[in-house]
Amino acid sequence: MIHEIENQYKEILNEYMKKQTEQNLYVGQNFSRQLILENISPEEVISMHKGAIQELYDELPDVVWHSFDFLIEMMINYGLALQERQSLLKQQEELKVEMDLAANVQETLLKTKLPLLEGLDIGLLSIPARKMNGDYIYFVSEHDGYAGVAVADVIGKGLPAALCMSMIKFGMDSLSSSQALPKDVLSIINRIVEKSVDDSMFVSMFYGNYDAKKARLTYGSAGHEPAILYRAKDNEFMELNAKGLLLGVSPAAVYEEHAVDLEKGDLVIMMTDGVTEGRNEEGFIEREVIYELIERKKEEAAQVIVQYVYDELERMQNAQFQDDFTLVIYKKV
Amino acid sequence: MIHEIENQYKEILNEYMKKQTEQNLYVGQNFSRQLILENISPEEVISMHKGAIQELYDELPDVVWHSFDFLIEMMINYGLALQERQSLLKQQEELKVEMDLAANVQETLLKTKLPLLEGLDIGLLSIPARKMNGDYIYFVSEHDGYAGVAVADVIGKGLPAALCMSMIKFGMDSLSSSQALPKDVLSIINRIVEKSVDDSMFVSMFYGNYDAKKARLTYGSAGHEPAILYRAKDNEFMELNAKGLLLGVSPAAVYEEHAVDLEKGDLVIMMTDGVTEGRNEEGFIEREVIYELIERKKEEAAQVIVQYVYDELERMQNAQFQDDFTLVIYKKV
Amino acid sequence: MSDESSVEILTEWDIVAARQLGRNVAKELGFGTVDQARITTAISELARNIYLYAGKGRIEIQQLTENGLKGILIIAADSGPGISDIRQVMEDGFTTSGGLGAGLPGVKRLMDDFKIETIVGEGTDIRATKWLR
Amino acid sequence: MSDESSVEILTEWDIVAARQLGRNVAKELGFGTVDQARITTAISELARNIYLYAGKGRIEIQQLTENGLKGILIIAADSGPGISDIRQVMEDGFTTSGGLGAGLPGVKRLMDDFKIETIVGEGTDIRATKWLR
Ligand SMILES: [Mn+2]
Ligand SMILES: [Mn+2]
Ligand SMILES: [Mn+2]
Ligand SMILES: [Mn+2]
Repeated sequence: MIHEIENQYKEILNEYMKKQTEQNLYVGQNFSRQLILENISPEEVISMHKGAIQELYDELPDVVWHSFDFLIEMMINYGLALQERQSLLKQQEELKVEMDLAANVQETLLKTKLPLLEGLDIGLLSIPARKMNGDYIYFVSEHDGYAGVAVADVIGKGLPAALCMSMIKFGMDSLSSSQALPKDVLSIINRIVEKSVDDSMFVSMFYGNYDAKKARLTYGSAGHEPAILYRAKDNEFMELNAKGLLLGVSPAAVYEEHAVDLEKGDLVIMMTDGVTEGRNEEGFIEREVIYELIERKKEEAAQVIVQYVYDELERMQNAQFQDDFTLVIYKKV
Repeated sequence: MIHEIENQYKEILNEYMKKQTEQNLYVGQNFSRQLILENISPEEVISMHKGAIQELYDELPDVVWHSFDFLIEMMINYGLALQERQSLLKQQEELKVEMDLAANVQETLLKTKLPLLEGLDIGLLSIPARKMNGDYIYFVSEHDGYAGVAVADVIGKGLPAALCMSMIKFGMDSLSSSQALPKDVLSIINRIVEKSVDDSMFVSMFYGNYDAKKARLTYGSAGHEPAILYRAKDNEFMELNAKGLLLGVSPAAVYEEHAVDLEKGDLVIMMTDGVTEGRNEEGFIEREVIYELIERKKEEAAQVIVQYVYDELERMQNAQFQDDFTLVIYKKV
Repeated sequence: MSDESSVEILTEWDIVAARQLGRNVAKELGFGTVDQARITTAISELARNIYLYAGKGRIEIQQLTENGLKGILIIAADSGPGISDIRQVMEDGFTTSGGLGAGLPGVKRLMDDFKIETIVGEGTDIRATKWLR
Repeated sequence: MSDESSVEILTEWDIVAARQLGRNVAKELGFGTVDQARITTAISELARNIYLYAGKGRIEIQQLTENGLKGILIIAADSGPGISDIRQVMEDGFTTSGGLGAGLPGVKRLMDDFKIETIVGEGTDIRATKWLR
């Protein structure tokens, strides 16, 4: 095998020595790729080269051969660095498989069921910027005319965020009442996060509870991106602000609670900062741009609006989202 | 900078050309390390080499210079592969930081509190084979004279296992009764795992409930490594077997339940297969070896026994544990 | 100021022609042997990509002068299928381990600037620049 | 059958002496230029480790004959501080990125067999073999 490669090398080199054409260099370079694939190290290339030149020009003075010997010695460490690359590539490959599996487990673990409520059309989309999603949507519903929704963003990405999220999920599970008030939900989850996670990890969360009979949304926020209310009647957008510290900062944090009554055609747009903090080549994408996108599709079903906003923002950012993207729209119908 | 390196190269090469000593090669090879650190690619080395030889021996025939040009072309792809190594090393470094953080979160998330019970001395140790632990110990206790302990092993390692474990933890949390019976605990956790995790992930679990007043351990097992009972009176070891499928295989799985009454000096040794399936150069380490280790220290505190078994097994395996190692000892005192 | 010339890529021989053109321009601009070889390798990769994945296209070589700096610009343009997952083709190990050569991350490393525009179903336009230091 | 010779490592010059000894034996056994250079590099690394971390120690070179195969065995022994985390020193990138050279993973790659025994506070014994093919 090595012998065959040596012969091929000699032939290709010989052609080049006869005529220094681009064609012969092209052939040589393509051959060097094969050598790399066959794990031929650079010191072996120099050694083959020396051998081939020796056969072709054995009359050359000794200095030439010494010079090649020196080069071989110089290349040994380069060869080692290349072998390290091989093993790093293998490690990277294994890790990719593990990450895929973990993303899969995360998805199954964190899945949530869309509530079905009289007079409410829900659209949602959550797209991770990398393998693991650091945003999270969770619905609490019991077919009793109420539905809670949590939209959360873990500060931090990847595995640590994923682990933290599974904690929030089980925390929400343990609440298990769709009528729980936002300020209470946020307080309870705040204490769980504060207790279980180290000081470097924080979570922002919006919690909204919708009462279908009254068409009223009660909401609170733990340092989360404000939700947006679109009033169909006035064709106006306004922010739904509510004060409250990020989850995990202080066990004594208290959370404000407000309520809005929805009318036909009104939209409540809940999201994470991955939606509002997109950037294109000119800088941040303005909030107004998002209002405009929503307005264009306001007559459509909630899921159509959500998908349209995502597609347009993706186009504006050349498909390069820097942060996880999560958007939930409640539409009063 | 490059100019300086070229001069140094020429000097070192010149010394070697004058006298082909080991000393001069040693100097050259040490220099090649510096070149790699300075990100000098192999094609640049050949080019420097050619330049230096040209200055030293400008009378050499053209074939020599052509031959170096060919080598430069051959080395371009090698240089690229080396640059790839640099970026892979950087990625690996970043990932390590993320893994450390995740392991940290996992630890905080999954921490459990040792129960304090009349007449019971508890020792425990859980050492992951890699960054993230796929074994899990969880105690359920309420200071009411009962204490539950779960010893679990997720089939699979790394992140997916870590995520799965956080699910078990919150499942156990939701039970929240230290008097729950093993067969019920296993059934409930089995349904959670079966529902939430995809088909490729299984968990083995031993669950034991200790009633301090009766000094009775009630236990069940979901395909887990059998616990061992050491009877002080008879100086004998016996396995505590209980039938039951791995968690996550079938939602309808049922679990056996047995009980033993402990007497003074008795030990219950609960563990994962990482303890029993260690290997040394001669093959698997026999179960009897572990019995012997325990017997030697049976008079000591539970934590001392656990640490001794770990230290000895680590020594036998040259510190190369293939699997996560988890050992819990209940000692009736 | 820019000076331009180009090669249509239809057969493997055209890859060699594009390389030759690039090497000539690089030499003329005053690039050293190693940089000449790197520029040529980048052209080779881009031309090969056109030949293998788009079937046909064009390699254009321009001489650049900007703020007193001289440079070489390679443009590789085709109306092929385009690239649907840019992130993936720019990933290390994705192409090299498959044995396809240096790939686009390689081209990026060989040159100073690298820009890619691609639309699925319409084609790809890659611009890579190297400055003379 | 084994033939043996050794070099005490106390100063940096002894590293060169160990290299020379190894290269002579390798050449004598019939190893080619590249393998000679690899064996010498492995010796160099091991001797440097002794010089840098243990202060003093010994490099021993043995000729091996086993099942008709010839080989070279390098033994590097010291009574230095030992290595507390073998996993870490055998990790890629751990030593190279720190600029300490090929490190132990490098030695392992340069040779065919590699064994390490170390006890913290007592010392380290490394044995590396390369067979002539
Ligand atoms: Mn986030
Ligand atoms: Mn975010
Ligand atoms: Mn496991
Ligand atoms: Mn195990």
